[in-house]
Amino acid sequence: MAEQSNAPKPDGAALVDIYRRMLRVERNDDAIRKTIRRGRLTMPYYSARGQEVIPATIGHLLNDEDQICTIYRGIQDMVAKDMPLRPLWAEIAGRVDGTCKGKGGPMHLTYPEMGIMVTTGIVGSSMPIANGLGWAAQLDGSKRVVVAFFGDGASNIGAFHEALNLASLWKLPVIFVCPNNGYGEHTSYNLATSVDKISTRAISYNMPGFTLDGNDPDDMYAHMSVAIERARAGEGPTLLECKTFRFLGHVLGDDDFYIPKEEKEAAIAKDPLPALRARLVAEGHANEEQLSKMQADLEAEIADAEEFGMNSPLPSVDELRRDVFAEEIAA
Amino acid sequence: MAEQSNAPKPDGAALVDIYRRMLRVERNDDAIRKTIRRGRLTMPYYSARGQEVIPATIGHLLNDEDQICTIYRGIQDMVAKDMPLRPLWAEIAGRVDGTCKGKGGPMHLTYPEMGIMVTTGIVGSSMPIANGLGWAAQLDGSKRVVVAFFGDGASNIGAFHEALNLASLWKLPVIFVCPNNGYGEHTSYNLATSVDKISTRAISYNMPGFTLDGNDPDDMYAHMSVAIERARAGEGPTLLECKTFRFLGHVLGDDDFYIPKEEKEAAIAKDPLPALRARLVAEGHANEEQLSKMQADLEAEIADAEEFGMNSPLPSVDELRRDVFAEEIAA
Amino acid sequence: MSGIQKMNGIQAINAAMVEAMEADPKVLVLGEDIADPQGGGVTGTMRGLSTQFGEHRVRTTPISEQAIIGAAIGAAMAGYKPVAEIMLMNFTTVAMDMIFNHAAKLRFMSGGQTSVPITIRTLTGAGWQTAGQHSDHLEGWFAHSAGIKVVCPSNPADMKGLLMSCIQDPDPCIFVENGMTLFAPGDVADDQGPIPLGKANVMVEGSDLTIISWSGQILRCQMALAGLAEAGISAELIDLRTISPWDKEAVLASVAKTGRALVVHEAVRNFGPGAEIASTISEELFGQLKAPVKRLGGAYCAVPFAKVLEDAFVPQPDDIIAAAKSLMG
Amino acid sequence: MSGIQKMNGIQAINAAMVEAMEADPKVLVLGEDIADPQGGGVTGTMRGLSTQFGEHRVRTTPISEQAIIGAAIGAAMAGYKPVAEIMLMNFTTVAMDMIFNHAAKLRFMSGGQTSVPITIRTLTGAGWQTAGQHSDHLEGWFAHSAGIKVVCPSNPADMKGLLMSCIQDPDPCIFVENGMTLFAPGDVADDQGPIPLGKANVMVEGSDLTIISWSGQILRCQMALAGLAEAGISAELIDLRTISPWDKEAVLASVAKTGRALVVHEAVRNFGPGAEIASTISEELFGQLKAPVKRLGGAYCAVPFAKVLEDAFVPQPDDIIAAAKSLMG
Ligand SMILES: Cc1ncc(C[n+]2csc(CCOP(=O)(O)OP(=O)(O)O)c2C)c(N)n1
Ligand SMILES: Cc1ncc(C[n+]2csc(CCOP(=O)(O)OP(=O)(O)O)c2C)c(N)n1
Ligand SMILES: [Mg+2]
Ligand SMILES: [Mg+2]
Repeated sequence: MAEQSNAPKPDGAALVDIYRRMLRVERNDDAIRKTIRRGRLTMPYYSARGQEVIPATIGHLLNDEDQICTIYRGIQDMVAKDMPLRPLWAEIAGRVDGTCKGKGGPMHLTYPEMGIMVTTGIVGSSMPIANGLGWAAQLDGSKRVVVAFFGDGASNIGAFHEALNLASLWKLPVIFVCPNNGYGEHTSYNLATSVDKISTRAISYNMPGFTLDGNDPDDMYAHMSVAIERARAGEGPTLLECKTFRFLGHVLGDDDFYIPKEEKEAAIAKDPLPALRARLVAEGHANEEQLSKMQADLEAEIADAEEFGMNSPLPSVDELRRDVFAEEIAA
Repeated sequence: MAEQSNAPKPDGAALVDIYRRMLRVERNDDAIRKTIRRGRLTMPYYSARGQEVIPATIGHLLNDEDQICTIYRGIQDMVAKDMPLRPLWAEIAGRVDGTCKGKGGPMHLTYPEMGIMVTTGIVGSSMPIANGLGWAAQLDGSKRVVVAFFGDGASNIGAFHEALNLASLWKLPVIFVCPNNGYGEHTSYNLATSVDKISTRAISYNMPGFTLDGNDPDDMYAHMSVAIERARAGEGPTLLECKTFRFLGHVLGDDDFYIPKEEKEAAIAKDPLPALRARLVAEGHANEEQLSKMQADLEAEIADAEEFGMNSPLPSVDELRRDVFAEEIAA
Repeated sequence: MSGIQKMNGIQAINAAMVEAMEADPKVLVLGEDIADPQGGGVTGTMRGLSTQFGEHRVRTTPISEQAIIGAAIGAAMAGYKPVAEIMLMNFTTVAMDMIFNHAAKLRFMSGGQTSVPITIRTLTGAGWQTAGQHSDHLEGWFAHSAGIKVVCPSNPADMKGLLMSCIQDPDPCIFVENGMTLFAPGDVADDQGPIPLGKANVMVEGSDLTIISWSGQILRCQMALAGLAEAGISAELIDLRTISPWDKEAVLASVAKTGRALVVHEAVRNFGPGAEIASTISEELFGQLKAPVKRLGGAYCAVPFAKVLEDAFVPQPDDIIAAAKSLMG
Repeated sequence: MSGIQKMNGIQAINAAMVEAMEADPKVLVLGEDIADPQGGGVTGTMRGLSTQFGEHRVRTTPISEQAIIGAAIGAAMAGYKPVAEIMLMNFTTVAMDMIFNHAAKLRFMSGGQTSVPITIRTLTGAGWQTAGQHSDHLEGWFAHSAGIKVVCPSNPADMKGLLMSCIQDPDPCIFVENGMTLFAPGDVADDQGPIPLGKANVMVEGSDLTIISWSGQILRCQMALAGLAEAGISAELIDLRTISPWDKEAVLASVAKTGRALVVHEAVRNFGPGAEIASTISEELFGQLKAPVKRLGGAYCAVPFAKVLEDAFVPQPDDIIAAAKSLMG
């Protein structure tokens, strides 16, 4: 599709915006990892370093009222969808100013104001819930769309099957986005998945499905634009398999023994972040100075958020009785 | 495949045997329904009247040591696989001589001696368990195969997806047989299933999948023979969607309001039982006298089984403490 | 003044649905066979709804319980009030992740930013010879799950009133229909409105002992009352109605008065919901009880098929009478 | 005489697996990341097994928990003894049908013709800030499920001995590893053999009250004992080890002696497994108790992320001390 001449193409401004979102994701990821390594954050952390093009392009193309359901490895999806960083940092620090008052933490970050509806720690579970949000959009007569993120490993769990079948039957405005990074925890794609391409599985649901280069902003932009249009037009869901790689293994501290060295090196050599930066400069969409300023601004925003988050107060133990139900439980 | 000249074909003796199994299923079904209508049996009953070619052909092709996992609508699968009728009737009557001592009943009939391993009342659940039996066959170095029966409605549940993926990955000797009767309870195929053919879903697992006429013994024989050979040869699973129709609705007493009259009438007009009988005579594989004798013998066997089952003693309440674990629970 | 109608649970539930859907366009219905062309649900409780309110609000689903609850959760988060049917309670097992890890927890995990006001209706109970995979009372599992309310009505009026409350409740509720009670007729006032969740119903007053029960076992307790009266035992019968949160105050007040308590449920006795009630009574009324708190529940086995075994699985009126008598010493 | 090794739970479980697999070629292992090229399981408990016994006996699976338990059930019915890992206990929810409706029931429903000797190993527990979907103690659900044994070891020696018994057991067992206990070292005899299921362990003898606990909470009870001793309270500590079937005799004998009982678990207190034990004690020792039976358990909410909240969710040594003191009156 991306090769077709009529495929939607990002213009210079779009590419710059995508790059900015990538950089916001990457700088934030870097800051989180540093803070964890310094022992100042104690959360489990699933970095998506290397996968930035996918959330950045999606963040660029979605509107504020569009919604996402993402997974434990989902902070990049939020950061690329303009989640404010102060409540994000307060949440991962387990503080009262966190989006979830410190109760959810990194695996359950939620921010409905920007359409960040669910972050799930259960493989596959983003998809059935995204359907419900899509059903609501349909009932509302709204044009908003819902993106369900899930991993390649998650394509083998029952919820995937049930959700894609229902979404297709009901023509729901849901886009199923699978960053295929080749591994589910330590298990490689081929050991877990019986078909060469996850996008092939779309056939089972009479749904359009595409495998694309998730590190290529043009390819991502083209396919995602079409999928969003289709969803907004009431034509139903799309399955997008976006090939990519996670540079830092499954969870922070993971020693990568299960990844062949050459595979990892080859992937890192194609790091999409410097590649897009170089392209922006080469194609004249931005100059070094602008990009350095962009980076400095983002780093300042992140530093401020970190400061804010780490200094937010700890929650009171009374919080155990709040938000279980709408009504507070008596002490 | 059935059209190919080299497709396995049933000879006259095979056709007669398939017919005999169909008749055993149908006569037994008839006797069960009569006994229920007379108020002598109180079980819920899911007749498979009209679907007989599928179990009969499979029963003909499987060996005694081959295994099946079937569903609530599964008595035909057992009867066609040479299950003795006395313990079957004692079970549906809830008596001590029942295969399950009256504890399982019609939805959980089990008879490992003839490879009838699991009858499940949970949609989709025959498939993951069949995989385990197939794994055991593989580990044993045995050539036995396992058939997992499930309905068209069941093709939309998560267990289907997980089971077919695993079976393909592990090259398990399992044949997934879906009698597609067009309905799951009162819901028609199109309302529940997003793809035209269930067999298309085999593509998702890189597995051979075929849609065939489940009322045609030649088509059934050809595809099932190949699937069995493939499984025995260690080449892995096959998905067979066998188009058919249930003449008597979902459960006995079902008034069929959800089935268009013409659809039902057209299906009944193509009743596979008299059709095969006529063919046997026309092609000279059996004459009327032989077929009448066959029927009389089967009816005698069924009458004996009914008599035996209905007169078997009721179980003692001590049975509640037995078979929970290997060791009896103390009173 | 409003009249009273005799109706069964199916009709009462249907009436609750019609009122709820008329009052609030955000109320949705989904489940297998749920729309009218498919029969309005396996017992017909939803009959007429898709015809009256349209198939966009009343949707028949595939046999995909995870997708059903997932769709309900998502719609609820976006402001709807979905009533999802899981045909039988044993099938909640295939949707348990959606119910337990998501519906029940999302409000808490999001720090109150999102909520999941869904009602899960489901049917269960021994007595139909549907055996091991179609009969279990699993309310104890859900009561042990923080964030979901568990409602087990015993009669048509309560079914109507409690279902209305579940639908209006801002949090997830599981509404358990017992097959025996669903078909038993009862009086329902024309203006029967919502019955508050978490409040028990003292059905019969008495002075010698308190029987605490719910759902289908209420019918058997009622049968036992006659036998107890004959034996000169005055039993107070409490229908708990809501299992979680349960009405501790009402139960403790009653047992404080009678000094004796018997908890009766169909769920398996071992590690069953009755243990919470019994141990709370024993703890809170320590030193005030005239006899140990007793519990009756289902046998520790799968629900058996044979009628004679199925009957033995469930506490029967005679078992209730015998247990009550044993408490009288 | 055999020696004693210091090892943690991971090593003890690994030792049990090696012995079981060497002794019986029918023992199989399956689960996510379970073979050596994937790391021998998420905590490395299965490390070395696929190398020693081959990948046909030790199979890494897709992320498909229904398929995992289904494969284990089928293989077990055909004579194997599979040990299936469900990485975390919250993920049992996606396999609940296979576990509850099938593994636990097939022997009964088949009238004893088939059996399902599988062991489901799973990991859980608060303390790692993995929050609402990765920390729940759900042993109460399984104890309420007829036909499956529930084992919750607290220390490396027990992990080895109890796991060996689970594998040898002719029926399905769920073996719950608590994250805290898994990494805590302990003494394991070189010849540590199977420890019988259903037998509790009186860890510390005492005369004033009996504390009944299991799994990770044993560690916190042990910490509390010092404080209690200081306060002049002599507590008997019972590690229940097996939750279902539980060792009623040992518990009742102890409480008959001390006259006071405190049940402590990490699972949510409401409708939790402690209620069965507490209500049984109250019923069976009615009139013999010096104080009401008390229960401590997890708060009624999802496990929270923030460390301060996570700590408050779980009963802490101070809570145990306070509860024990309150029983002394
Ligand atoms: C139902 C369930 N099973 C297992 C896990 C444990 N787990 C967490 S992440 C993960 C791997 C998922 O891989 P993939 O879907 O490819 O996503 P990625 O982590 O690569 O982004 C597993 C097995 C889980 N969270 N939920
Ligand atoms: C998980 C689950 N959901 C729902 C049901 C209720 N139910 C029993 S049979 C059935 C229809 C199944 O249809 P299909 O798979 O086409 O098989 P058929 O009955 O037509 O043979 C349903 C929904 C069930 N038994 N299990
Ligand atoms: Mg992956
Ligand atoms: Mg069907």
